[in-house]
Amino acid sequence: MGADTDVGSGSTRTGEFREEASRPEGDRDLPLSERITRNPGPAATWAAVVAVLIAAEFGAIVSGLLSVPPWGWVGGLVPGVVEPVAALLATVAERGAELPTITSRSVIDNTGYQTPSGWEGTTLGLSPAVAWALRVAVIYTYSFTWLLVGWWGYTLYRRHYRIPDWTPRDDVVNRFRRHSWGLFGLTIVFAFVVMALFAPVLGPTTVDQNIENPYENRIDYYNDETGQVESIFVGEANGDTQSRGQGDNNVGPLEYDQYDRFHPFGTLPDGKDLFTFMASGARVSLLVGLTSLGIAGGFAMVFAMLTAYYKGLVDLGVVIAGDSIQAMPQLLFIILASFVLSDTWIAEVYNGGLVLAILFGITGWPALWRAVRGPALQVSEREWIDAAKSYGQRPRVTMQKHMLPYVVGYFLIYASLSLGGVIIGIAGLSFLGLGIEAPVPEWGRAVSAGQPYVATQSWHISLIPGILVVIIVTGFNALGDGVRDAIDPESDIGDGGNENVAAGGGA
Amino acid sequence: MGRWEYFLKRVLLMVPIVFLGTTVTFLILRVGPIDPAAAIIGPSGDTEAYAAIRDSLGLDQPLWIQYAEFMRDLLTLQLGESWVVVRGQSVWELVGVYGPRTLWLGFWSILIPIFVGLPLGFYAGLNPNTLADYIASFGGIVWRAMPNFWLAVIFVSVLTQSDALFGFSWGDWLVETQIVTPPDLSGLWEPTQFLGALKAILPAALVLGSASMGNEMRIGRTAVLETKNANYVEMAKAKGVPGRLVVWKHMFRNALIPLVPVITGEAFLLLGGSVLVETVFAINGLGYLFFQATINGDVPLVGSLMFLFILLSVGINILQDFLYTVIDPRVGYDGGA
Amino acid sequence: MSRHARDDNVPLNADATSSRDLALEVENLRTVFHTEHEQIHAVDGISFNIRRGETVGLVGESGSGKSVTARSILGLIESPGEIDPASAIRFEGDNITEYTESEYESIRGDGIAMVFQDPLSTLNPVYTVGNQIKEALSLHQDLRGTAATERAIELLEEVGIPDAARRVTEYPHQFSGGMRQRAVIAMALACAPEVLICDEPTTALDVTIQAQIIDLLMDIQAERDLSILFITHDMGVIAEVADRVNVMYAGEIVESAPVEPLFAEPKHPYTRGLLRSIPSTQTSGDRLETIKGEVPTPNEPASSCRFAPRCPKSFEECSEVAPIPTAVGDDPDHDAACLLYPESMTTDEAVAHHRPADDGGEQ
Amino acid sequence: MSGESSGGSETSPEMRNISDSNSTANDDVLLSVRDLKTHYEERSLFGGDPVRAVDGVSFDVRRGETLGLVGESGCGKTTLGRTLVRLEEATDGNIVIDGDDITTLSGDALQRWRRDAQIVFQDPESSLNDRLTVGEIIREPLNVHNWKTPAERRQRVRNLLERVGLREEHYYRYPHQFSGGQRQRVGIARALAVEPDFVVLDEPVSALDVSVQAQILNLLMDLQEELDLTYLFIAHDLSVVRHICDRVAVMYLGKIMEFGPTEQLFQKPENPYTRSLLSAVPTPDPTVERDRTTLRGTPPSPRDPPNGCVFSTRCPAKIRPDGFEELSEHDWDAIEVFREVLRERSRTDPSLSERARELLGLETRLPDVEEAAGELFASRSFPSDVQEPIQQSIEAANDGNEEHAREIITAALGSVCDREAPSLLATGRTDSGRSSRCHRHKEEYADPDASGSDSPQS
Repeated sequence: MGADTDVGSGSTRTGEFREEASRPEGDRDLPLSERITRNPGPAATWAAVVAVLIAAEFGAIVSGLLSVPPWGWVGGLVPGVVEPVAALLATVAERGAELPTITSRSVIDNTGYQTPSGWEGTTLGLSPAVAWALRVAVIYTYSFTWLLVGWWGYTLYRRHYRIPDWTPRDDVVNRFRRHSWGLFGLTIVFAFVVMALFAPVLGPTTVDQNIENPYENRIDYYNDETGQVESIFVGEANGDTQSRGQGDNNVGPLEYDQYDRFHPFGTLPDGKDLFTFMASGARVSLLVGLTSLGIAGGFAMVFAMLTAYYKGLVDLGVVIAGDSIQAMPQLLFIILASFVLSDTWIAEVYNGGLVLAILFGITGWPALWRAVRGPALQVSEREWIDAAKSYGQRPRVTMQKHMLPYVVGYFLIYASLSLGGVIIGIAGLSFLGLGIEAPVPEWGRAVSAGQPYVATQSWHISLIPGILVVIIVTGFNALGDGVRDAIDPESDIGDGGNENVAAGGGA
Repeated sequence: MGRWEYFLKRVLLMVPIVFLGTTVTFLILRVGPIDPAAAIIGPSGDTEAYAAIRDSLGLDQPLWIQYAEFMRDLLTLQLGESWVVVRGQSVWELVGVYGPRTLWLGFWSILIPIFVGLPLGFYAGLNPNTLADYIASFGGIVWRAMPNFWLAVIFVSVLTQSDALFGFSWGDWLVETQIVTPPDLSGLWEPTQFLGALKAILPAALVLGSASMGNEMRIGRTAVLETKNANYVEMAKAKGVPGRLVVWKHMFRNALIPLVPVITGEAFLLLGGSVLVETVFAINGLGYLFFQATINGDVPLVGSLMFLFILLSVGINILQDFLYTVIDPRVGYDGGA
Repeated sequence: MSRHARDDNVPLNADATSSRDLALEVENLRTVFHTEHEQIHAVDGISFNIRRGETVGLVGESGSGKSVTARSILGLIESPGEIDPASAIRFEGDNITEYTESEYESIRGDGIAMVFQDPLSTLNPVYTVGNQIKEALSLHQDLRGTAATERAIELLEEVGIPDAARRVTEYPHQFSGGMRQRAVIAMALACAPEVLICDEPTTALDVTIQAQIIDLLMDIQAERDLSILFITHDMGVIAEVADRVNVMYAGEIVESAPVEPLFAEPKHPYTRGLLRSIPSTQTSGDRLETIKGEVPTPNEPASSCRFAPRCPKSFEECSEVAPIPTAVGDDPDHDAACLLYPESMTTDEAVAHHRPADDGGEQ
Repeated sequence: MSGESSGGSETSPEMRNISDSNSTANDDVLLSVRDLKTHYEERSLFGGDPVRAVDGVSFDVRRGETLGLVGESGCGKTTLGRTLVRLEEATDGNIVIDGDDITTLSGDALQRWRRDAQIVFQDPESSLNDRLTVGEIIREPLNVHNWKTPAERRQRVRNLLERVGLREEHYYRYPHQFSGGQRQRVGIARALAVEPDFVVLDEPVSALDVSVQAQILNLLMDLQEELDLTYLFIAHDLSVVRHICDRVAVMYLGKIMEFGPTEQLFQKPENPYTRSLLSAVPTPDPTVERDRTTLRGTPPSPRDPPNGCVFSTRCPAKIRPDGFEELSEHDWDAIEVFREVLRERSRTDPSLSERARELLGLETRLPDVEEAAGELFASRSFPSDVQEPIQQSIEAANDGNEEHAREIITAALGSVCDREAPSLLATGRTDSGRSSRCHRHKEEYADPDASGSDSPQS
């Protein structure tokens, strides 16, 4: 420690006196497009790779982007004007979904049945387990390729197109790259996001077929007794594949059921496929989590800037508002509010997801705000803020340019922690039967459904969702730790109750 | 500004918080689409009785009068009666029945993390980047990442069938207790009764305190790491204070300061978490009562309970400021000589 | 590396001071900090000593390694820092670099005490000043309870704190800056040390308070026959307090001399530049002489003169040969590490004098 | 403030004290500060005393000069500088430039002042946003004030970089890549970007090493000459001030104690505070025989400045009331220290344990003042007119009434210095432009000992 007082600063000046990079002087001051035109090679290669990646998933990307907004609902808002457009976009989305992609279910099909001569209906006659695993592998390979291509693009930019040869962010990025715990977190979180994004094609079957409308869909299976391929309602099949602990009443992880359906995670007590349920549940959790984080984070950051810049009464006002909200136990408040709002139109959007997101958002901002308030206040005390004031910079620009970039890093740390908290919170509510309405999958409901069977052979129903939550929340924590160490290697900022943002209201 | 002036100021700040929080509760209950009269009547839909109830409850009065009465009643601690859950029972009586169980649960779920999480965190902070540190830190994170309700489910199942699973019966161990039942809080002064009540609550308290334990460990670790590099620690060494005394006297006391808000903050989170844990362990406590009141539309019970929770949270805040004022002599000091 | 072990000019041979008169002797001290990218030779082979009752100054700019020297003497260097095992710090006849932690504890405070730069952060905020003085008393003087309190009050009075009986019950934040430093000094005196290391004790203070603290330290030294190692960056302060001065630059002592010849006839170009860049020594309004460039970080072993890139008198060999301390000037104690000396020689001879004897060749 | 000087600013009543001494140079006046006060109100429910950081300051800044502002930490010099560039709001008084009062400017007029006046900060680590390149940092003021075209701005930044001793290609470097001295150069370039007339230099070199400090001082002097700048140079280092400033104001506890041309002030300080301050500065010359006036104690809190002269609690030349001339210096010192003890005690906030013990009746709040008094007065015997009030005061303090104890002593042993705040009086030769705030300058209190700088009291 003694060293810092006397030796310190020299070693932290990474690029001092470094000779100019070999880039020609003439490139300076040109806009990025010009810089690329002058040296198109690296950018062109990268763009080509990106184009291939996009082409491989073109249909899914189009339909994915366009199907996020609920068009029916949007169209209903302003009939006449918006409606035709919305309808058109919805159609485009549907058409897009039909375009073949390397990850679509039809490309590697895992549904089929086993006849004495082998597998029928699956791609290349592979067993459903192998076909499914292959599809999952393709999906994850594809996704992680994107990640690598993104990183590659960044390094290309850094090497060939960026004017400064060193920026403070480089240090942050480099520190994060060396932070194996943080990288572990990033991997987990990314895998979770991929699970949510590709939920419809990841499962061995679909939510529509297996969970929501089992009596409108039929499957073919090979009847050993009759030696015939027969067809049955999925709902009826499910009735025979329940997992209820005793006797034969169980389809465990990595098992086939009697209709030759493969269940990577086993089945639920009502015979539905747990993996499909989980993948779709991941999508719901992530969507609600991100929306609520967007709301809470927006409030938190705006308030953090305002309170740090103006201090005094503004700060006092936000303190009182925040404390008032926090004075009501978050989970209890959400239970109350979501019950009160349960019969209103807003509860219909995303099967109650929007209500949950809003509630977690408005009850979550005080904790996030408190977490970033310290760093915001700290940066507001820096002399460059005074400097900006002294030459008449507008407050909004000062906050945006001189304060926000510093606080964003800290925000990411706590955002990562609190996203884990929200995921737990949502699951807790659905465990109680509140929040996301059945039959839309939500992880907490699986835990609840499996509760009676934990100590039986059907242990998987409760255990697997729980373990997934633990892994994902740990991943978010690790990511937060990595970001923290990357942006602020010197001081551990674990002060105050900031870590409580991760608590998810105590669920 | 002196320390006690600072403290008083903090206490005064709590007044608008109670007021605002209660107002929000009122708005949700009375302005929202919930209809208490319908909840009382039930699904039968007798319109005459419905109108009578609305009248008798004052629901037809202007909103601001309802608001004034609502606030007046709560602030004078007239918490009223339950309408639906236990019709006619006064809220105070209900709190008297359900409250102690939650308190008992909360007490242990605060205490256990303090005595497990803190020492682990301090130990990890003193021996950073060792295997023990990694294990403790990783364990803390994973432990904290477990959802309470899930952990509770696992605990219940494992303990109820501990005999079959491990050949050891938790229920019969030491004192005979049930696992999924409210603890018997009568006669706590008798050792066996106390032990029984403690054992009955222990799994639930462990679950409810899981997040706190992880938090306290992590923050305890960083706090120790921070004080380790403080100049006064170097000074203490320079004047020849032996290593162990430096740790106990100069590091731990300072490391405790940032932990105060963590611990009090968690005490409050337990209230929210108690709903789930009480539900799984069938401990009929306040969280469970609140949940029942909510899904049954028992407006006065919900309102009064929420008001009590707000008071409790404000009380915890005041306790936190009090602890701060006691533990940190610099509080409220403005630096002028 | 070890050629700096200066057997030919261990200071003061000429003065015939026997080592019994030395309170502290530092020989060839090297302290290295290992960082992720590099090794920082914060202190790189310095030697000096302190006689009984004497004040020796260690002066240098930030990054010169003077604070690390102080911490090395007290054994407060922790990982990633490390003292080279070939270094020797002799106190009361023992080489204390070989001490175990518990042996060190017995001389810290008791034999060698230290006053730090920032008095606010060196006092533990949650204990009263009295408590912290009493801690030192109970450790080294075995005083406890009322006796310790009374002694603490006496000590506070001794360092010029009025109303000491009340002050012992107060917390550090209730003291003003100057009072805090007085309290730290009282704490250092609590165990009656023989050597007091003052690491920039007045830097954080205003001039009028600085004057009070310097007066106090000088009074205490006279009363107790203390040996003081006084570390500062302020040439004015050093001129006032020190008997002998060592000038540090980038981990090395570039010049050492009794205070008067040093200020009257600085020999090393760095010392000269430093003295001339201080405003008050000139009449106002003129341009100041400056030393171009910045203090380097000593991140590799010295294979040349570290000051050469900034030196107005540097010549080719300066970047090839690391100079060794050489007697300069009239005073026998006056050494400088510079290829310009000894003055009696021609440049080539001088370079040869500094060139390592064993491998004599060019790099 | 476009360059033409309006010249004749009327002499307002507040200007009385100082305008005489400055009247000769009225045409050159760039900026007049009159009775300026900047107090920080504490955000407290119970009011509480405001910090009187700047408490009634008047002076003129002449065009093209370097005006030094020296004092110890907490004397309000930085607040004063910040008030001039409107980083703090003045509580009272005005700052007049070309007939405009800066303290009340708003809108476009304020924006113009924000261009004409710039500030260079002390800490080069903290004054540059380290997420922006040096080019962006220097360019920002140009953007704010819409200076010419973007291309011209870029060129200007390049020129500025060269001008302050950096290189053009540093445009795309980040502050992290620079040393303290280089960063300070960037800070100076930023301040000069919009061609200001007036620059507040807030301790611009105190965070730097001596050898680097000299480089920056030289740069500042060159720039001033070249660009015809007016500097307000704030520093605690007297030698730096002597080196660079034309005139100097010495501040103590929110007030200007002495004002005058640098050389005269340094060679022959008039005010006891200036004298003590100068004598406390160590000179890098071991042969100088020191005859130092070491000041006792620390400056009082700016929340609660003394009633009379702000320096009265530490003044070595404090006037004694009539009839006490015989008391020895040491005796008198002991009394002053005792008053300091009472003052400190009356401001003490009892700790929790003290309060608990007091409630339980175990112990009084503070140890008996007698012990402190005993220590102070042990070897002294006072005449009864001194002894009596001291004894009464000790008794009052023992009863827990420190305020009363202080009153007793002040009534009996206080002088004009304790009762009456001196005003800034012209001193020295008539046209020297010097002034000092001390009762000693009045004929009736003239101190025979303190006539010259070279013989401060023994």
